[in-house]
Amino acid sequence: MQTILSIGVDAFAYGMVLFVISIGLSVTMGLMKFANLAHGAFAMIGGYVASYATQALGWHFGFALLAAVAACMVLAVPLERFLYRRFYGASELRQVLMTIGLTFMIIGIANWLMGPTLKTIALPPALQGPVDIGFRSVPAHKIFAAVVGLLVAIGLWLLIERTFFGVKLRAAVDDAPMAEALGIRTKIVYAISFSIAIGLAALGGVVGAQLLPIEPQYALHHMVTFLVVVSVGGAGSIGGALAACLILGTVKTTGSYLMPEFGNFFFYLAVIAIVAVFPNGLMGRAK
Amino acid sequence: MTAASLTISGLTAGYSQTRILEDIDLSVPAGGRTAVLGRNGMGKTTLFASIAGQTRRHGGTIRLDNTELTALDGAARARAGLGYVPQNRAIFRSLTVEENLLSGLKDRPRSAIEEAYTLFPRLAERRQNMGGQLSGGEQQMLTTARTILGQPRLLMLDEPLEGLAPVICDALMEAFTQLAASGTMTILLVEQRLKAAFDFADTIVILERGRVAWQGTSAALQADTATIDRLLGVGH
Amino acid sequence: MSQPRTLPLLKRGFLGDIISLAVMIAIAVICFHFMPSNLSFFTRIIAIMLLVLAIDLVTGFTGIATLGHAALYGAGAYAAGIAAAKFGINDPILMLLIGVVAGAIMGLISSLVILRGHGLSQLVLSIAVVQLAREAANKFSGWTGGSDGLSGISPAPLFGTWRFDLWGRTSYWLAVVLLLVTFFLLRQLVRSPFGKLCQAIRQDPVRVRAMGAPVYLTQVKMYAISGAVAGLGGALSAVATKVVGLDSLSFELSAEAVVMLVLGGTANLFGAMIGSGVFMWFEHTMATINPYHWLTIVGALLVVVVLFAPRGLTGMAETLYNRLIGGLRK
Amino acid sequence: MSILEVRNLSKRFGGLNVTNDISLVLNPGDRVALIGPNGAGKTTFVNLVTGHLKADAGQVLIAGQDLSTASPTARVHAGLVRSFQVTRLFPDMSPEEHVALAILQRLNRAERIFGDYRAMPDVMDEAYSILDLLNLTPLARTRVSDIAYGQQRLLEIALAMALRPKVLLLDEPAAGVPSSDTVLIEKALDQLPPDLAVLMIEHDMDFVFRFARRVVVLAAGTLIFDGTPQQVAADPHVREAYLGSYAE
Amino acid sequence: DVIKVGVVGPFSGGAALQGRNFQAGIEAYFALHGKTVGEHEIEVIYRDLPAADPGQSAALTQELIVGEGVQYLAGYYYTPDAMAAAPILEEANVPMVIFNAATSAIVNASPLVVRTSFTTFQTSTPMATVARERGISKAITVVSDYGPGIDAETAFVRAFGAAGGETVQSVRMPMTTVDFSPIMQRIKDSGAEAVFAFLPAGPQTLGFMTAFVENGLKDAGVQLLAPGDLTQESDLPVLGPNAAGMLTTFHYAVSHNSPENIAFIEAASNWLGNPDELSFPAVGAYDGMTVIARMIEATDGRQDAAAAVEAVKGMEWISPRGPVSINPENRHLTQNIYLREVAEVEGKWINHELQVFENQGDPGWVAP
Ligand SMILES: Nc1ncnc2c1ncn2[C@@H]1O[C@H](COP(=O)(O)OP(=O)(O)OP(=O)(O)O)[C@@H](O)[C@H]1O
Ligand SMILES: Nc1ncnc2c1ncn2[C@@H]1O[C@H](COP(=O)(O)OP(=O)(O)OP(=O)(O)O)[C@@H](O)[C@H]1O
Ligand SMILES: [Mg+2]
Ligand SMILES: [Mg+2]
Repeated sequence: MQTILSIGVDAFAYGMVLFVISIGLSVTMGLMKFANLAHGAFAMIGGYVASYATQALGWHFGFALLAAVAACMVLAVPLERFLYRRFYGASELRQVLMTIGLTFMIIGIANWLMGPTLKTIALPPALQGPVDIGFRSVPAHKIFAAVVGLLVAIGLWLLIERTFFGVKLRAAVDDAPMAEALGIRTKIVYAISFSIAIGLAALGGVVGAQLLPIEPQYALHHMVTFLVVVSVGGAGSIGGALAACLILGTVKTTGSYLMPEFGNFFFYLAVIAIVAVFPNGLMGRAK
Repeated sequence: MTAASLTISGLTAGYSQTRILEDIDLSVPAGGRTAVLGRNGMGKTTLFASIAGQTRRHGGTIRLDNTELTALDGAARARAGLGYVPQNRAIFRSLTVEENLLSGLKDRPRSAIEEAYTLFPRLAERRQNMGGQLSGGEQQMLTTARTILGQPRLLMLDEPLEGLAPVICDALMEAFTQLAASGTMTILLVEQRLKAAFDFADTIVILERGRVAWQGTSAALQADTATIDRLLGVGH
Repeated sequence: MSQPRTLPLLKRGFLGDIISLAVMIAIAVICFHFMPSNLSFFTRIIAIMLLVLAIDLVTGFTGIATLGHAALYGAGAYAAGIAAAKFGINDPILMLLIGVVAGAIMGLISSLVILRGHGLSQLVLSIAVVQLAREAANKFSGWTGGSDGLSGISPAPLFGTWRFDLWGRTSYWLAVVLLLVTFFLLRQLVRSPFGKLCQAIRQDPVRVRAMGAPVYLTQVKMYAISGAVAGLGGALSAVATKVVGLDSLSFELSAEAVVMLVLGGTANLFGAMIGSGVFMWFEHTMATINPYHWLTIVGALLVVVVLFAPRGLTGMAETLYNRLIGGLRK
Repeated sequence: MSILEVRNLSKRFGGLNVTNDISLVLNPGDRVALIGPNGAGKTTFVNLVTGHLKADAGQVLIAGQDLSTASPTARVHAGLVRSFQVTRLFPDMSPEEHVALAILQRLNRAERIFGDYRAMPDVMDEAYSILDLLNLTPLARTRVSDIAYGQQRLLEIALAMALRPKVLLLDEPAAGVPSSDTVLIEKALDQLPPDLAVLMIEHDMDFVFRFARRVVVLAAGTLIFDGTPQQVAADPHVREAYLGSYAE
Repeated sequence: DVIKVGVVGPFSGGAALQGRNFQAGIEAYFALHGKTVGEHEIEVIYRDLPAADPGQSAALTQELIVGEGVQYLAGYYYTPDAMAAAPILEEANVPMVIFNAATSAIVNASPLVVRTSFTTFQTSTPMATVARERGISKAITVVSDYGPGIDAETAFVRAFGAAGGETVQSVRMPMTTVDFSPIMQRIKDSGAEAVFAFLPAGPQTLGFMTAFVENGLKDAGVQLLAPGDLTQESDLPVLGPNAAGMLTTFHYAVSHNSPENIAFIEAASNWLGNPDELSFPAVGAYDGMTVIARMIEATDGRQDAAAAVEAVKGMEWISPRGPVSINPENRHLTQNIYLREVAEVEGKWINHELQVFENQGDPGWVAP
């Protein structure tokens, strides 16, 4: 019993970290219909910024986190303007090619600027210690990640489903020329959404850095995981992504505990089973 | 809101390298009701799309009252007073009916969408349905309602009756006539059913291979069966 | 109407095929003479080319998205390798055949999984398939050598005459011939009714169904054919390299092959070949010039190509050609 | 014997009763128009008959054979062919390829992996006879994405013709085609074999009254009328709910 | 004349740091001993092989031999890459000196293979003795599920059993594991007094050691044991605090105190720029160059692979890691294995040597 509870806690924490990192991708892929494989690269940039800010400049974690998100959002503006914008509505394969190319470049540059070694982000004392939750203790940074994840989920859901901006965004994605013809400034809507998605990537990169350490290959290493989470949840669905992260987190954690030697088997079998039953993902919008 | 006049001169436009429209001159006075006719593939849709800013322009100018449109992007043109109901309907399939209507409001308050429901009660019944689930006729209603909600000063309707039941067609043409008569909108209409076009329009423009082949009053055209046969009849 | 409705053989693209084959042979001869030290590398390019052609069949022509095609390539490679290393089947032609069959079977199996999804979920299913295949190969290390790779493959001389030597001449010519034959057969395949049907399915499967044509079965069949081609590529690499590693079953290889395809241009057999040739050659050259930072340059190349050649290198060539012809006409 | 028999077909979308216990019989040679207000459920009905949607209840029989659970493909093989309300064509392919593929499929040769239809005289001749009929020959080798919408509609009909159906379901075949050019469609329909049964959804009443020998009216998912065109035009309910000024 | 040496290694990609260390070792050798042997000048040609990819390895190797005309092959970080190059050595008349790849069986692939690194068996086996000496009788093994991991597990379990210890469980984790909490839970539940772990050097080790501490295993007094791959010096700045007190056995520590090592480190760091990037592959490369120089000397620049290899069988010298010799039987290095503890010395995290196991051969090697 103790063990089951314990696994449950680990699964929840792991799932929430996954969620924070991949939700931005769910937004780009589901809402903006952009297969942005460079998502991990932006998460990595966020991680580097935060690492540099805490280690070299000695900033407080909170400021470093904000700086990382802000830096990535600012970086997103020219990238969107000069690169991504040309690929809205292009075939998925072209988007994949472009973003893989971009990922390669970012990896190369990271390797050159920051070196091939691991980087860590210094946590404030409050997030360092364990927190006692009754029957066991959990590292505070995991609780922090979970809380951030929930807040992001709620905030995004409100933004997309309940605001005028959300309607404009979804309209622009569905049929950009028509949205323009209705007076929606699609370019601005897109730029803002893209920037938000990249900001979320950076947030995920920093918050999740304790599990997914920052190094140049980060951008490629975790690409598959992000893709899997997004599609199992249903691209563009926040609830779906959350559910997918928790389910897959549980499968992986339980597998790691019970039969680690088959860990990935169960993980991918679960993916196949879920997608076979829900071809649009757990809560995907039907096409 | 008052109706706006449209002046096109020397417009040449098309898709990427191909030119579909050649040297179009056209002017529609404020409050006018103009029908654009022509056989399939003659460039009617392309003309509207060019005014809306969705094609590649090779030359010429388009003015709405005194605003030069050619320098503006689609959204800015819409904000300058252009409304476009495209032939393919362009419903936002993954948005609900209500959200589709919201998207057309420009900066009007949310409550304005009730106007659309008054015009098409059928839409009110389906307000929570996804756009993609609607029947053909319902989609046609939705696209028209959505554009009208933005209170355009120049409304371009590309075959707005397609797929609508005769009763609805009657009601809709009635509504268009009223909008034009009230002086709030200039209307440009593409319609395949000559009778509907003749009944509605005061001026008629006929396109033939991307050029204006005939232009005149509706009455003059109705009297000129030879032209009707030549430009609109079965051409072989 | 009395005008003849059917087209003569040459106008149906046959002439084009003959010319392309001639050009390919010419290129092969030139490479052989002027870059003899790179024969192994060319052989490797051709093996990957076969994989990219296989992906083109399902993705470019039939519209099934996949990031897991290495499963088929790897199946071919391991089947040929295991036949040689564990069962002593050393005849290279036999090894290739075994690879083809294994690839086709793997294609059949993975299509059953992959066709359950659409779009993004299809991609992810394909990733799951290749990851599972890789896990399995890692687990059954008694058969596959696991992460250390399957070694101990020593193919007998080709037709009892040509040894697979240090210079890699035998493997090179074997690869060239395999590529030519495969290319020619695939050209016929994509022009056949079946090929057209696949292209129709890519564009609108619902419409195809409404025409009464089978969609699912056609896709499965195409997947099996594609598997045979990919399996051939894998088996070729096993024969030429004499070692099979887990990389031949990896997501990375699958993704890289898709990148090559898009680079060259999809739904176009030339695109598949040009894409893989150019990408691998460029990567190789860059890596030789600067082993540390070539990735940045390769990434930049990809971005530039997608920016300025939306339909890939072959699309760009086509546009240039049309401009040229158009210009001459004027 | 009836060629198409629909028995008590029903379908609900959530709370909406789109198809309400509809029964309908088509005999060889029938020319039936299906009319009704927007959203009455006409397209849904066609989708149920062709198997593109799964019915909640009811049966569909083609030539006496129960195909209620059969796939759309199987129904096509049994002779049931449809066109789409919004054209669905293959944008990268030419009209020639479209029609040839349909013919090949009918001849069970669509899955051959060798041979080129352009070398098959029977296929090419038939394809061009259909394209000629619809005046599509000049566009035979143009990509469909480059031809105008009206002509795409004609190609939809060409495709249906190439399949030589027993029952043809046409969903608004003339929508977006100028009244002058609907003549072409009518001409094409006239060329169809006399024993073919045609069910057509159409809102263009001129066309309906020229074409149909029988009219069926659907409203809110229920069949409310089945009779001759004259009877329909005279029916006060139909006039009020649907025809409007047209009846005058 | 110029004698060309072709070096294949990971200069980009996930193991780029190790490739850099290959080059650092080679440059250090040149800095200390010059680029010439007699009248023969050594020229090194690098080829990048970022991941285990035998096909590419075979192509690069062939190109080096045929195109560049190299007389010696060297480098090879991953086992399959070395395996793919081995079959052509005899025909090419080229010896191969392996700088890293650590599977015991590689030396059997060709008589022309010489290895100057280590095998996982070699570095893992002494850990069993260490564990027993510290009174540990129940241990659990936790390894990454791939060749070297399985080698490490087998080596430890075998030696630990022979020394009278009991391995209560053997856990193999997928290579892609990022969350190690469930594994730690399992270790906890197993009741073992010590964990013997193996993960490839790199990003995963950080997560593993963090989880070890965060899940309270360190506080519970469970001893963490591992081969030195887990605590390579280039990772120590970030691993440091969590890894403190961890025991590893390995053939080389940057902190090894000998004049040879001090000279070596200075030369290698010079080239690297950042001394923190120095790691064990550098010493494999450095010694590899020592061996190649001896081969060139013995053959006087002639291309005679068999003679070159023959000449270094039984060769003995003092490496930066300590005294080493080449076992004539399997052409693998016989060397000291050190027990080290992760400790902070003068503000820097190091592998502090505690104990020496002298002249260790490769217990994993089986004669063909
Ligand atoms: N996206 C496009 N790209 C290239 N050519 C196009 C495109 N859309 C239309 N065309 C071509 O432009 C010409 C004019 O088409 P357009 O749609 O404007 O005609 P139309 O008069 O509206 O016809 P219809 O009555 O069928 O709607 C046609 O020859 C058509 O083939
Ligand atoms: N998937 C669906 N989910 C929910 N409602 C649907 C769905 N598909 C259709 N409907 C609704 O069912 C009703 C009938 O649609 P159908 O398309 O059959 O109408 P129709 O008679 O063909 O109308 P039209 O003449 O306008 O084409 C419509 O109100 C439509 O909104
Ligand atoms: Mg039009
Ligand atoms: Mg309908």
